[in-house]
Amino acid sequence: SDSPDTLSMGFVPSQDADELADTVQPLADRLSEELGMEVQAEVVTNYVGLVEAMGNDQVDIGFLPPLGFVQAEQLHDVEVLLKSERFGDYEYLAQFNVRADNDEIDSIEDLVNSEGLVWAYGDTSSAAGFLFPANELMDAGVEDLNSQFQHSQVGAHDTALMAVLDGDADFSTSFDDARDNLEDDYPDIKDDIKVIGYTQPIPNDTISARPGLDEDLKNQVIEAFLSFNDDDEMLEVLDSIYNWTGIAEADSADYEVVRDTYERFQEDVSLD
Amino acid sequence: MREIEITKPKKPPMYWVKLGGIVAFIIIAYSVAFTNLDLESAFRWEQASTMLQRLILGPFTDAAAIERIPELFMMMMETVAIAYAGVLAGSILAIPFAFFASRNIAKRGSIGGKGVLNGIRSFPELLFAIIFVSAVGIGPLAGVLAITINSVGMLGKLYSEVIESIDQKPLEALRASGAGKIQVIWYGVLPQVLPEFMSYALYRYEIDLRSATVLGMVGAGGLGAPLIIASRSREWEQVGMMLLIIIVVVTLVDILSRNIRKRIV
Amino acid sequence: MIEFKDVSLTYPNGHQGLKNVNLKIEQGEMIVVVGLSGAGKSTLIRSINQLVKPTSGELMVDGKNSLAFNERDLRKMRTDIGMIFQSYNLVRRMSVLRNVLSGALGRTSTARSIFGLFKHEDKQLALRSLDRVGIAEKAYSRADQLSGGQQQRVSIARALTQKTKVFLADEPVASLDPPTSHIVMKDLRKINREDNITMIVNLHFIDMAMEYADRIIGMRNGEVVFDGPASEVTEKTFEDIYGRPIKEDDKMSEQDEETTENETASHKEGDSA
Amino acid sequence: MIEFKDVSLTYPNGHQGLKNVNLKIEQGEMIVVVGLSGAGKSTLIRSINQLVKPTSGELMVDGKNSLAFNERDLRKMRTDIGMIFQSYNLVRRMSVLRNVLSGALGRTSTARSIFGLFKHEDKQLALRSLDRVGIAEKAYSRADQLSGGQQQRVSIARALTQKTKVFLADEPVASLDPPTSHIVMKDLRKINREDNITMIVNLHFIDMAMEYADRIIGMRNGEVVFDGPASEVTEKTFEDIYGRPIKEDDKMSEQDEETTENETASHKEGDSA
Amino acid sequence: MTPAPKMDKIPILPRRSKLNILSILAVVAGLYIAAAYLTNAAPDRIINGLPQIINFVFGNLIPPNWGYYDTVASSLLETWNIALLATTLSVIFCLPIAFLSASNVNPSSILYNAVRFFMNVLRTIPDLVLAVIFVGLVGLGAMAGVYALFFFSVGILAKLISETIESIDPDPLEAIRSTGGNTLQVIWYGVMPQVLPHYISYSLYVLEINVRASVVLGFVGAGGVGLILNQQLNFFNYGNVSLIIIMTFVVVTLIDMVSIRLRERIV
Ligand SMILES: Nc1ncnc2c1ncn2[C@@H]1O[C@H](COP(=O)(O)OP(=O)(O)OP(=O)(O)O)[C@@H](O)[C@H]1O
Ligand SMILES: Nc1ncnc2c1ncn2[C@@H]1O[C@H](COP(=O)(O)OP(=O)(O)OP(=O)(O)O)[C@@H](O)[C@H]1O
Ligand SMILES: [Mg+2]
Ligand SMILES: [Mg+2]
Repeated sequence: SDSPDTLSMGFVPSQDADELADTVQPLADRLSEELGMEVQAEVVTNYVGLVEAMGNDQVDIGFLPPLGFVQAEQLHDVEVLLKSERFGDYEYLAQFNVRADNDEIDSIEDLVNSEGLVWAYGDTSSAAGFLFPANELMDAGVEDLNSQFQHSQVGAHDTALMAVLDGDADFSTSFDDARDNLEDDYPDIKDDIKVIGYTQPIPNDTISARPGLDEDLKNQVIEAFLSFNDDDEMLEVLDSIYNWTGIAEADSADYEVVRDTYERFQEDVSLD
Repeated sequence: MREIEITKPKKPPMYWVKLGGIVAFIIIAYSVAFTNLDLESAFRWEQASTMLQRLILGPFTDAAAIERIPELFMMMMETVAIAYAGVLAGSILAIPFAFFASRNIAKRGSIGGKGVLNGIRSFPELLFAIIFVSAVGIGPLAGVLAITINSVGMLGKLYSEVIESIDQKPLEALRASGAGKIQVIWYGVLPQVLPEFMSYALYRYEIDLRSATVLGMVGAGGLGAPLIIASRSREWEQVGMMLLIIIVVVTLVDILSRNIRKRIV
Repeated sequence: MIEFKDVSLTYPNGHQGLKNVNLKIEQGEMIVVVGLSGAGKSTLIRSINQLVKPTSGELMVDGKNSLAFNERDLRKMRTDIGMIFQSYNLVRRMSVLRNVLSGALGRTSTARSIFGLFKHEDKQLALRSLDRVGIAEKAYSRADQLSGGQQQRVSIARALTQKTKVFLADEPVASLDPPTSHIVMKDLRKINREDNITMIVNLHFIDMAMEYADRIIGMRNGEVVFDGPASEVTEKTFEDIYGRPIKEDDKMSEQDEETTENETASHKEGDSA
Repeated sequence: MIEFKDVSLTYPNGHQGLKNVNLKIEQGEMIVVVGLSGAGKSTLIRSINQLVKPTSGELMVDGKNSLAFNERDLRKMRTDIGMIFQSYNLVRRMSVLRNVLSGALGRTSTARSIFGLFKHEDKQLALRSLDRVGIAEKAYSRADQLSGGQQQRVSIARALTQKTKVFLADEPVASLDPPTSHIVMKDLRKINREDNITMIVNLHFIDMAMEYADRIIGMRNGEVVFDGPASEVTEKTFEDIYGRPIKEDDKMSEQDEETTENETASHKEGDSA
Repeated sequence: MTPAPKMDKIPILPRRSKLNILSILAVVAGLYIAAAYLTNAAPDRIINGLPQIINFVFGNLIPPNWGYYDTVASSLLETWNIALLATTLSVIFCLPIAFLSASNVNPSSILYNAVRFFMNVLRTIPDLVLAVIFVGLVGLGAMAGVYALFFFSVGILAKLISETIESIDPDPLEAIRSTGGNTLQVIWYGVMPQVLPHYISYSLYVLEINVRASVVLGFVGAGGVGLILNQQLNFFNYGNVSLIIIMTFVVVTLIDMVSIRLRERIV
């Protein structure tokens, strides 16, 4: 194991939240103070490059979304150190959205018993947008997602919601509650779109370390982050920028549910 | 006065067959396109208008956006530097590629040259970004490299087309005086094409000042990531402000480059 | 020595530019080629340094068939052949001096020429050549800011800078006024005489041809229809070459109104027969 | 009627192309402009249809100052002025016939011209003009496949197709052989006589100038140094215009080796004085 | 021989323009060094990264997963159809704009600058933002994709073609102006024949860009190859990605070949 002179961090802003952070600087500055070493931190809009960079020892710490972490662990033995806390939870939910005036669909049951509905979601690689809802549906009795629904992958949670709003899709799946994002453009959205159900909880974003990072350094990093929990000033920063209320230690086992879900769909992501 | 009749030259024997083939292909291509696509659309101006208003008027009225101007401007300057380093390297590297891909210079070898350029362009920008991040880590350098190679692909093609369409007569004169290949290029081709090269390079620079995807992807800093994140979270005032800043900078660059060009050409 | 052995040339569009040309040109001759517009004068001259490549026959240069030359030999041969172009062929965006200096490229190494490091004597020669054709003061102008005749003179200066054994000139004085024309033609002949340089010139002016040529070659429709010393040339010769009486043409200028139509027709026949 | 009132022209690079030119040209005159290369002949001719715009003075066309014309008036005026260019100015990629037909654009509606629907009589006229200059059989060739002289003739045919009141010709026969030159000059004079069309021609050939012109204008260094009927022109006139003896020049051709040096120098002075 | 002009050194360029060019070159190079320093572009970092790049290509991209052929083909067809329609429209609409933004054709400097500025603004909007705007405007689907690609392409084409127009040979235009031809006629008979080869190749080039840069289509729910590329990347299926690249290359090469053939005809 080796210890670098500068700690390099990559931050993938959570997609499954209505407020997205576009800077990691405040965190990096404090961390640098605590560790007594230079910390170089950048925001990255896609986790694939970050995961590869961690696998190649180019980046030490990655703020990875749950699915990204699971993949990174599988590919490059990336290790999870910490996870974020939002309003007391270490997990969040995904929701099923339907037009409020749609009387035929009122629960996930109705979806399972339907045929040929158009299902809009952002991205197959999104835990809240696709993987967890898909898992939920299969658990509830859907045999073949591809034949029972017409898939409409539209790039983002908000677009998926708009597809439902416009009648282009019968239902959509997104994080809880993606409608907040659209409220400025569509003030009535909460009246026009109803939520008919939620998935099982999804673990929050991770703070992970590249394989082979010096153990002492890792421990220092963990301690430094945990110390933010006792620092009111820092808690305020975490809340206002990242919507975090705290940071907690995490273990690979916390992500078992993501791993299972991912493995269920890993071979079968090429939906037409 | 007597009428003058001149017979038009005869078309080559396969002319009509070829023409028919081409017309048939075009008709098929379009009918496939029209039948395969659902081109229905309903304009919903009221719904989009809130969004457009936020995007266009937002930057001038939204306090949060105005407050961020200095910060966003500094980010833009980062982008300006990254794009500059990338495009300058790319626009120079593209020149040899372009000559190898030009039929009037490289003759048969141009097939290879064109192939290489096509290959570079077929490689998704995203993938270049991923590769460079995994090779040199996140940060501006990966951005510079990604911009460089993407510029080579595009500029190499545009350059080679300029080279293929120059006035051949001066080259003839140089060849007639026994000048070598490189000398012909240096004294006959470059003076003719440099102004166009320059304007394409500047155009590419402009593209890279705006294209956020690659820079956001590799964590290069600059305005790339904020722009993508702001539009993902539908903060149109912020998006509008960023676009406004980009427009101002691009316009400045445009004016500056036009003046430089005037002095050189 | 240059020798055409049964040389023919067909353009890609099927037009036959040269038809079975046989010629023998000794070192140091001063030859003027005359013929109607479109007769193939430019084609003949340009095939000597292979700016257009004959499609059959042999073209011997110093005993070797230049049509079989590879790229390298061809370049070496061209270094020894200077050329003045009918349409000037200048790089319009480059300065006059640089255009003229490009004549010295053949004897300048690639590296030096890339950095513009021409030898001092080459630069001297370039300026002297410009001076010789009377436009030294335009050395730093851009080529496209010159008048037609001035551009033609740049093209001449470029060829002078090349210092060669053979000189091809495609209507070198077409856009020049008579005094300048005479100066240029005399210069060409002087070079021919003093340095024993072969000079092959396309000309449209019969009087000039007669005045400056040792030998005259007449072309018509891609064929050589006359070839002999200038002293043997008579009025009849030109009538043959141009396919119609010369003097009569001049005489007709008094009564042309009635005859132009017919003439035009006959001219056309002469051109395409 | 065209009248130059104290017209001057300075090029953007500071070169003074015309200096206080005063001229009065009546409808139907046949004028030949002569002068050294670079004297400003092209500049004079091109300022009449404002391809270069004089920087001071007044240029009256039919009583109105054309320098004050707006875009529309200018276009209307140009429709009535045909022009033959020194460097042909053909669209190289277009066929000869289309190039010639473009002379008829001024009287063809935009819509018709975009679909190439020229009137039958215009097409006939175009073909006849081509025939007149002897290259009707090249009608469907691309312009850049022609010899230099043939391109010049296309440019003449284009101007003929324009059917105008004024004809400007910038060295229309520079690249032509003598017989063709005479045919073209005679054609120009015929047009001038028959249709009472003003004809302003730049020429380098003194003999041709004398033969075809009613009036001769001599230029030197941007100034008009001679202006009078052809009958008044003497050897001395040309000596004035060219800044040095003409005949002597010709005579010297026997003993040029010794004198060329001085001549070149004096020529240079004449050009740039 | 004529006495040579007395000069010890004969500059090839006049002093003034030499100074001009040298100072501009110095500024360009100086800015480059500054930019390289700011971006931390040390050459050793690039050299150290080379093995990883090679590793990535040979370890991940090779071999391609040929079995994925069907999906890629149908996605490419989707993309192709939308790209074809959008490109056709933009090829038509870019022409008037290109002529307005070429200073040698458009005499009015106000109109010229206005059009150029408007095009600058249009080009500044990233394609993804265009996509979201059009989804809002016309709803999800192919039509939104056509609109987004159309506006994006018009920006590129108008720019490229107006540059070409500004650098054509002015002599033939002069000839047609002198016959009294109006602006449209000058364009049709003087400009178009000269820019036609470029016009064709740029049009096909934009078609190629639209086929490649079709991530947008994913954002308007129109599917396409950009969507599956993203998907496969996010799942680290490099074998599939590599097949997408190969098949894109085939399409790009085909378009390039058509472009070459067409230009051969015209040049
Ligand atoms: N675009 C231009 N910019 C600057 N100077 C020019 C330009 N065009 C011509 N000149 C200069 O103006 C002078 C007159 O040029 P012009 O073309 O009228 O000469 P000319 O009498 O037609 O000569 P020639 O017989 O050689 O064609 C020349 O010295 C020339 O260098
Ligand atoms: N590139 C070409 N392709 C096809 N035909 C050509 C080409 N160049 C010249 N020709 C034709 O070949 C013939 C001879 O042309 P050439 O240029 O040798 O004539 P020339 O004697 O130099 O005439 P001029 O005195 O008009 O310059 C002409 O009929 C011309 O149309
Ligand atoms: Mg010729
Ligand atoms: Mg002139």
